[in-house]
Amino acid sequence: MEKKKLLAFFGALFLTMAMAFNPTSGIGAEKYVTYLGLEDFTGPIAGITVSFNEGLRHHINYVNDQGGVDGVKIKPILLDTRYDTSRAVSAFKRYRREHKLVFILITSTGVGKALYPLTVRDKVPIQVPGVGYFQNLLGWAITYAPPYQDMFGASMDWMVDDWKKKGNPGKPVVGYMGWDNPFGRENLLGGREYAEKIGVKLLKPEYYPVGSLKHDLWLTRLKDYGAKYIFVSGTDPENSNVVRDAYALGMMKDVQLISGVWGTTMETGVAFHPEEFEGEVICSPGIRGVDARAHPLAKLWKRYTKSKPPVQFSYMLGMSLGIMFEKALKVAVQDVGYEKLNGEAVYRALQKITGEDTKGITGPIDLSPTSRRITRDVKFYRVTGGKIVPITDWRRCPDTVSLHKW
Amino acid sequence: MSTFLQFLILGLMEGGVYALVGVSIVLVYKATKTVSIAHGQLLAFGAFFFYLFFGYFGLPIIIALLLCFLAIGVMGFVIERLALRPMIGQPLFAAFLVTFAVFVVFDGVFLLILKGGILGVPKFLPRESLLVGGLRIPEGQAISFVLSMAVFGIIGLMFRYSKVGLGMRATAEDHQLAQSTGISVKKMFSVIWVVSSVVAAIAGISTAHVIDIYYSYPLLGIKGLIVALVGGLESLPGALLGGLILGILENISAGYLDPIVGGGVKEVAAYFMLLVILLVKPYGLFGLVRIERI
Amino acid sequence: MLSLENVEVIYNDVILVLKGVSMQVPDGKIVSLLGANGAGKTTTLKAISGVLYTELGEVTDGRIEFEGRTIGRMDPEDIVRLGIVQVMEGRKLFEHLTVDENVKVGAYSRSDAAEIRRDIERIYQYFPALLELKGRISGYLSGGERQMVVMGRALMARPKLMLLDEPSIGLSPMLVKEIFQIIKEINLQEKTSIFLVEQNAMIALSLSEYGYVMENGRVVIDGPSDKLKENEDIKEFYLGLSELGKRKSYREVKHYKRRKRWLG
Amino acid sequence: MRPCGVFDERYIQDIAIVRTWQHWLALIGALVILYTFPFYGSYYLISLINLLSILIIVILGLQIVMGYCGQISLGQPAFMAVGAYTSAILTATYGISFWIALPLSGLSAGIVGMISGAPSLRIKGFYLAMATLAAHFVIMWIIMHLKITGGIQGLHPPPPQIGNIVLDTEERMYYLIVTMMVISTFAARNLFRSKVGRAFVAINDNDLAAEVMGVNLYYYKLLAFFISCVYAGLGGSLWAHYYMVVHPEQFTFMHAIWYVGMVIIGGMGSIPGVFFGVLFVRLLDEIVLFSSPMLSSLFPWLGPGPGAALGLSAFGMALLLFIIFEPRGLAHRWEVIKESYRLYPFAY
Amino acid sequence: MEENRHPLEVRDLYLRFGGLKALDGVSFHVKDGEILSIIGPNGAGKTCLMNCISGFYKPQQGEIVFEGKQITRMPPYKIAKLGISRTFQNIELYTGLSSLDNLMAARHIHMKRGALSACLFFGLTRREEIEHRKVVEDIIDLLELEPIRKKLVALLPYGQRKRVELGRALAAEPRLILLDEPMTGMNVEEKEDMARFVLDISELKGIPIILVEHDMEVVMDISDRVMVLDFGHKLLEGLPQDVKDNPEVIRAYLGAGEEEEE
Repeated sequence: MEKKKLLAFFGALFLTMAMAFNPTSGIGAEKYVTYLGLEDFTGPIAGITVSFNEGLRHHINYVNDQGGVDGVKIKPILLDTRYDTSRAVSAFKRYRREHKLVFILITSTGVGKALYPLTVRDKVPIQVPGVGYFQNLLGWAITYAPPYQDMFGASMDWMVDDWKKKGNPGKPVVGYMGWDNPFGRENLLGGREYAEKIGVKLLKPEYYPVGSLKHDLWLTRLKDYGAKYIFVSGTDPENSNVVRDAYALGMMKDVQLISGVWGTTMETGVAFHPEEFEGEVICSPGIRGVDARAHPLAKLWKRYTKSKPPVQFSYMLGMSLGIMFEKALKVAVQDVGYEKLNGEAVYRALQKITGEDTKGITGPIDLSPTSRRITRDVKFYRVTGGKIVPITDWRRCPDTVSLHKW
Repeated sequence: MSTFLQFLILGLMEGGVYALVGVSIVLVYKATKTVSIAHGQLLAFGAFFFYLFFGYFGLPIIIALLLCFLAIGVMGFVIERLALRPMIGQPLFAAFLVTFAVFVVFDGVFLLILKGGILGVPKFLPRESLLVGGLRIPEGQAISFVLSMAVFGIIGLMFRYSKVGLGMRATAEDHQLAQSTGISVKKMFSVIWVVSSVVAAIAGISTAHVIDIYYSYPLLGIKGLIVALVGGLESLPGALLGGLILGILENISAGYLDPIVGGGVKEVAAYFMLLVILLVKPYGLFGLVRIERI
Repeated sequence: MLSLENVEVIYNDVILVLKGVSMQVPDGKIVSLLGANGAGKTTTLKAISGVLYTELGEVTDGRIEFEGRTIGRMDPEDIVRLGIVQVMEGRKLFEHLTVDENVKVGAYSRSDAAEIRRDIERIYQYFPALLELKGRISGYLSGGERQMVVMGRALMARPKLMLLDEPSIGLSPMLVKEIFQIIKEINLQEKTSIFLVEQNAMIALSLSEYGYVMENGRVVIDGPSDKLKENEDIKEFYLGLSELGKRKSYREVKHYKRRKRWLG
Repeated sequence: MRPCGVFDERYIQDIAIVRTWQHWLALIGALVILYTFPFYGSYYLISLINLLSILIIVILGLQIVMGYCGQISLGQPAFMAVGAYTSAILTATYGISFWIALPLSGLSAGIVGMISGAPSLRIKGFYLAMATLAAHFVIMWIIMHLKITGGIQGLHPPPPQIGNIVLDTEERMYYLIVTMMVISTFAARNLFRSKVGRAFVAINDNDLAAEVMGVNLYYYKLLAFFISCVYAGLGGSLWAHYYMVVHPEQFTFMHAIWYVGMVIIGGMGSIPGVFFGVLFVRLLDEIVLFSSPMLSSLFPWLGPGPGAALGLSAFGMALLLFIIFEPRGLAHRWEVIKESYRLYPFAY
Repeated sequence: MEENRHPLEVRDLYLRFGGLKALDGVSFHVKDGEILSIIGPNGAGKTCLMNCISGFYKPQQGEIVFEGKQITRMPPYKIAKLGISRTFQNIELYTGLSSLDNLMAARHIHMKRGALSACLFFGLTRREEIEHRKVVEDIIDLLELEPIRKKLVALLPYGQRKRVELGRALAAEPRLILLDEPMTGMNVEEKEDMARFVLDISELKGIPIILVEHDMEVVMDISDRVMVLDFGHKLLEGLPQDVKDNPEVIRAYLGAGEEEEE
């Protein structure tokens, strides 16, 4: 019967997939370590993670092509956990006894928090988004940008400077807009205290749902309350949508919009609507826009992405993670040798690479026994004439994490 | 007062889009008794096809629109033909799950197209706002709002007076009975899915005017479901009204309550409204009360 | 005109409902199909009209022919176009449509607008009671009125063959008589053949020229109606007559059928 | 369903679940394997069984309200969250023992669930499904905006303790979770050969008749929601202490749909169906999870995103084919297999 | 008072749906142990009357007294607990349960153990199950349901389902049974069986029965008294033979010529 045939086909499909269960491939019996990425390629932050991941993967490929780090190759296992804790934890448990699992990368805060105790138990360092909680913990987790609140602090510093430069007295009034989720609120844990400390008047924050159609409501309200600067915290393309709404409302002239780290990039807005983004400022922990295009590595990696040049900001940031890992691995291999190489060795090594650079993609590496930030520097960019142009050099972020009571 | 009016206008404009999604879901429900969550994908793909023909190939807007409707119509037809037709005679919730599976399948395809990025449709309606007596009226949205009302009117007339409309209404009541009177229920299902896909695509295109095409498009389908339920699953005017109410309520409640409870009201307002409406009027504002006989 | 040859129907891939059924409906005649509930009468009708597939049923064997064409695997709407209309059991209406719309839907397979309009008027002549109910939502009609709407709707398709599924069920004796009179009239005036499925064997046999009796998915007896009426088994099981030709009282039945009881 | 030639002589035998020595053997064998598994199973498989067991508890609850009582609930993750948060707040914030927090979390989830199930008194079917979905969003929103729940930060409940033994490893948690799973299954199975279970099915099959036959619809519908949510709450509590973190992102709308999918795929109204559904969906999910890098490595030009997207599509496709070709769920297939076993070698 | 002698007393019942008068001042009573049949044309309000007694419809006026208790506006499940059970025109069984479980489900009102004890099962609940199982087995025996005891009712033929439904009504140990068209759609043999069971129940258990039926022969044969309804009015009440010969009844319901044809 036809039905049976289809069922058989279905069973065969299932079996094929079952055989695919084992992703170990590519690297043979050489010396290698495993790098596990538990990321989200399909959810709300896919816009970042995908190119982020590509940058990382390309760098790892590059390192492997060059013969590895002192002969040790890196085997990346990069999984899509679809924003689900149980999937991520399950994946970790499957791979934790994997050959020399020395590093884990995570892109979702919730997953990071769930995994953290397990990774500590297994002594594997784990890289998480810039959540202040982990910096405060000073544990096995390192953040892959300055913590969000630090960057928010740096942005407020920039606002104060800009306010002064324009010849205004006193301190500016700052509005805050963020996603109505943990990520959107993160900036204020510490950011709020820092605003108090430097005397900036921070308006009541506005939160908008993920996937919101229009943002006019919150923008007009902040404007009505007298905000001169509005900090927008969400990931692209939602940030870009906020900016476009601000443009439609005619707000771009009298209010300065500042986008957080995952905000406006060329791909997610500026390339499509140059006139609408004109004048927006972006606080960025890594190079982007014209800088990224001009970066030598961007050209070098063209061969891995046959389609288009890697101008995405997060692509470069992903690469900087690869560079950092390469450096730490190098130190670790030198310290303990390949035989004894494990997560703990990498963890120790990570704390020794303070001050090294990531080929100019980010500021100097800031990992140390008292810091779990990959870097403490940010750079400010402005959208001018359809291009993202730097307006400052690297600026050091204030330590706002320590201001918050965790 | 002027803030209130401003919220009202914003809500109305957003509500127009919601209403269209709602209408497309109601259309399918009326005829096939299937509640579809896949319409979010139809909306997303409608926007994508429009981008493809208008933005990527640079065709004139009218031709691009027609091609887009054609493409989305084919897609709706294929979904009905391959996924939902085998579900005739199965429990309703299984059919809902099928639409959900369709949603997941197309979600993958959609993400494949996006590759984690966005697609920006070039400007086809003005993006600035008009200032009328201190109120901001987004021009492009106002135009698409008027157009969607027109679409709604056409559908309403078709249902009421045309022969196909009569057939659709008959099909909606009882499939077996409709067949025994010579209505091709299968054909009717296909027609309804095509029409409904086009309506969803129109919603998608008017969304693409406001925000670029990105991953969250399909989730507008859930808003559409809420609208359909609030209005009553069988009622077209209900969907229209439900959409407008939802849009207005979201904006007004977020406008006035956000500062009090500390944000995030807009998202939850829809669900609160749904709960309240279901408690007060169990089958929606205009839903049919079943004629029950024991 | 219509002939079934050895038809087999399976539901859900497992349940065999019709086990080789053969019957004929000649042109212009009334043929009745009798049998207890669950014997497969309704399934037979559905197999003819093609709506089986909505219930996961399938004609797996045999042939159904109408005017020389095999209709076993046709879509229901094509079958209607050929001139076979089924009037479903339970007087089902489109409950939320008005009476008028219900009647109009019947002509869905036709496209001659003028003729349709004339036909609608004719229907209201047949059932004058419906004229004043025209604009009513049909869900609120009473049983008899429903039956009229249902028959009117079926007539709108100008059928050559009408399949009637238990038109009398649940109606009072007076209404039953009325309905059957109309059926007879339709048969005479429109020259429509009628295939009648009934529980009420007495009235069905007196109306029809030929009868079939089904049990458990098989035809067990068939023959001209007058002959069937005389058959002893039919008399006992369907007409409730004793061997003497006299009706048995239900109270008496109790005594000869009663088993030994140890309770109570 | 029992094999040929087995006859019951007393009512006790007739209503027993386990009837023949083959059944007993199978049951005891399964339990022995289950309880000795940590001695030879791999770490990953142990953790997988832990996760599956928690899910089974939650889905059993959903089966009670959905499969048996016929009230579709899309709010199960939220009720799970209520249980998880109750347990976490009690243990982490107030330092109450896990053993007290566990039943309390079941209770609190049950009460919240009962309130959320109140619309079921007036609405049915899809309307109710959406009402529970709305309840899900409202509950999750409230959780995220409260102080006591740690808001966006979540909470970190400690692992449970028996005397001096801290249940912080996979193997130790295994016994707790699996035992809970076995007890829950036993209780759910029993529920359905008693008055309450029959009342649930009666409501599902024919609520009018049930009311005329003396079943108080309101009471039993709410009871169904209550019991279902107690299961969800217990599952949530175990979840919280197993992962040692509760966070709003752990309980999302998508989970609600997956859970309902598990019930449908497993088979509505069947306890073994719960096991089949959870295993099938979850294992398919694992396969997709682990095969997506393979897709990326097979087609490197696709990059990670498309690989994952294809995985998603494949998952949707599997689900789709499944519902189309086996709409009555795996339990139905199981019944067919058992039927053929019953008649082996001769049918009577 | 006088009326307290009767198990069921219906006084002056009015029920309207919008403009439609479904019941228009109906009063009657049921005597101990009798079979009272209600007949009437379609739409006469027979089923409405049944629904009022079992509590589905709330009449606008009038009262229904069962064994001295007002049940006019009680919810259906409470009425069931008082001891009224019924069958339905279109069989309303629990299709997902076996025949046995359908009957057991009817024991619901007599069972006392709650959900918690049910989860544990062994001990109290099991003992209770077995007690009630005995009662149910008696009914299975009475109605000859033995062979279909464990079959799902969804798979049963029509006639047997009707019988299971009767069994379910009986399993509740009612003190009044309402039978709504128990013999529609049956052939003579099945009707004979059904009539036999109804008479058995009436004789063995002495339960009063209200029977709504179209089949005049059955009604006339087995009922003790007959009531005729027409458009919500009570037309007549009396012994079967009186009713049959009443010219008004013949006009409204039986129609002229019934005799001729036979």
